[in-house]
Amino acid sequence: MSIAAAFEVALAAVVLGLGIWTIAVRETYSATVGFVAYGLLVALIWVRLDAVDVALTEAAIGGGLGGVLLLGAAARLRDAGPTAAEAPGKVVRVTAAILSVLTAAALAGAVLLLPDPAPTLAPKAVANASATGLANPVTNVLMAFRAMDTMLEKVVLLLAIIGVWSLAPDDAWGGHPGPRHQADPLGVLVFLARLLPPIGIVVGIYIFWTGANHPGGAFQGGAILASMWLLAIMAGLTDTPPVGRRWLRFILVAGPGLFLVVGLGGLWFGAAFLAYPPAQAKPLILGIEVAMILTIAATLGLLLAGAPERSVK
Amino acid sequence: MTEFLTAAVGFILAMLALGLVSILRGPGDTDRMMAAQLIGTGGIAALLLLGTVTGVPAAVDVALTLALLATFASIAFVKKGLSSLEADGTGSTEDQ
Amino acid sequence: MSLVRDIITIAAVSAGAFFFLAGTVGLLRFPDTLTRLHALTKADNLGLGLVVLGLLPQATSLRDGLKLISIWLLGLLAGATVSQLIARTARQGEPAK
Amino acid sequence: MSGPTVFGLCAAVAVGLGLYGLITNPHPLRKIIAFNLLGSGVFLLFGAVGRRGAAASVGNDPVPQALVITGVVVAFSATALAIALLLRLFQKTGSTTLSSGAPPNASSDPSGG
Repeated sequence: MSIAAAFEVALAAVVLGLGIWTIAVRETYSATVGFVAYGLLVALIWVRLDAVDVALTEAAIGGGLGGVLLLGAAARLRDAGPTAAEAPGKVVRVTAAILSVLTAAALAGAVLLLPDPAPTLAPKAVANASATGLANPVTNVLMAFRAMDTMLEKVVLLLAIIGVWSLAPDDAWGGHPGPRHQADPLGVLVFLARLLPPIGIVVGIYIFWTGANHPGGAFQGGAILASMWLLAIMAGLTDTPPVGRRWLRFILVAGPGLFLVVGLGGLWFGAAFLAYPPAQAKPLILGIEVAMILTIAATLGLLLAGAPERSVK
Repeated sequence: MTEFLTAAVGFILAMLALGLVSILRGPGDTDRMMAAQLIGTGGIAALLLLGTVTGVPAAVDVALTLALLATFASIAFVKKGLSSLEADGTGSTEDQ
Repeated sequence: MSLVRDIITIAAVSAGAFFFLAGTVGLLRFPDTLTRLHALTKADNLGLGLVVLGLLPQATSLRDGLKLISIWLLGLLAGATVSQLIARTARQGEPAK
Repeated sequence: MSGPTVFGLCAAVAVGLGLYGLITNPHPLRKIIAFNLLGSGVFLLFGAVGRRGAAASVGNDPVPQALVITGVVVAFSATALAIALLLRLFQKTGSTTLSSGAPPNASSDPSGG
């Protein structure tokens, strides 16, 4: 076994070890911490698989923001007590184990029996890159060749935030999500929350901008911006905005709205829904992405903040 | 050179795994709060070396993202840990 | 020239790996949270800095080099502040002396 | 054994682990975590398949990559909604149990089995 192969096996073993910890450990808080570590480390596998765009997304959304979301819920549900009454019996456990092993074995068999040579769409994606003027094939697929998926994904984000907000109690309807955080204004946390966001905003915009030609893009940049916003909120430097605000709702629909308008424009003037005119393809895509990074940052931040809890005073 | 760097990243990964075992075992939640911090140093070092080994220059951007998000996760660990401590009746000087 | 660069890389990355080893031994062997925190944030950050130093000669452009250095600075900032916050939480968790 | 195969097998095990946790763990939050683990395994399978499709100086087939990025964002949205529902349930009833038969706060009574 070569040294590279040994390393790959070791990396897979570490990640799987964290996965086992996440499932097997008794305490929910420990499981959540394990899952955050898992999500951040999976980014290493994605880099090894040469899928840097996905590595960025997994590190930002899968590990960072997703983990913090689960962590917040774990901290709040701490005093919920054990739910031993619902624990399944031995028969269910054994059946579940058999089912899981069979599923994993079937997938493993499929991985081992994949056709050779592997089918690929990479040459086509590269050959048609001139249609948009962007050099990153993943951005091309996301924003041009499969733009419909990306637009609907934005709609899913929007539906999720509507769903979360609709869970607000009557007296907090349209109010501020989450608790109001307070911290010592001269403390370490506030110091970090003042120092880090400017750096984070620059990095977020850089990741977004470089996405045209190198790995990166609006999701990854938006996730970084959202985490910086939440950092300022956690340090008590700012409050979550009341969800009834008009400007907030405008930002939330700006991304998918502009995407839809451009798509309908393609139907009206061009060949099909979401067909960009070749001369304006790059400016149009950039325009949509600028609107999208704002929408994504606001939506991800508000999804983490949760349902409104405090009414507007 | 590639062999050396692969061995180095394997070694750092092993150290990271041992550190994670030690941290996740606890005994307390304050130990577990260090997990994101550990990945913010060891994981990033492994990622940077891996990017050089695999020939993926953009791995530096992933490391930059990971550095920011690991810091954010660390802060969230501390804040959520604090809120659960407050629920136990012990307040915090940082939050007063 | 490339030989000199490779020697710098090998020396610095080896030194970095040694400090990661030291940090992990500290995590495994130290008795309480505060000392383990010390091992984690000091030794590992020095290890990261040495790895960054070792990779600088291999960087393909000035921009990549600057990004590498800024990653280390971010790591230092995070280590310095987060260790303070965790230590404070640890002090509240233990009984008063 | 090449890299994509190793990580493909790793992904298969992650799916199995997630499925087991999803079925057997009684705590709803743990079910959500297990579901995310399962999803992450599925994404890794896409990554392994895409890596085998590396061609034309692209290291990983961009179409599965784009699908995975969309999938990660959708999984995050679903997780956020599930957690909001769970927190509201806890706020309303004081327990996280989903079975309507069990009375709230009767957690120490292992009557179900």
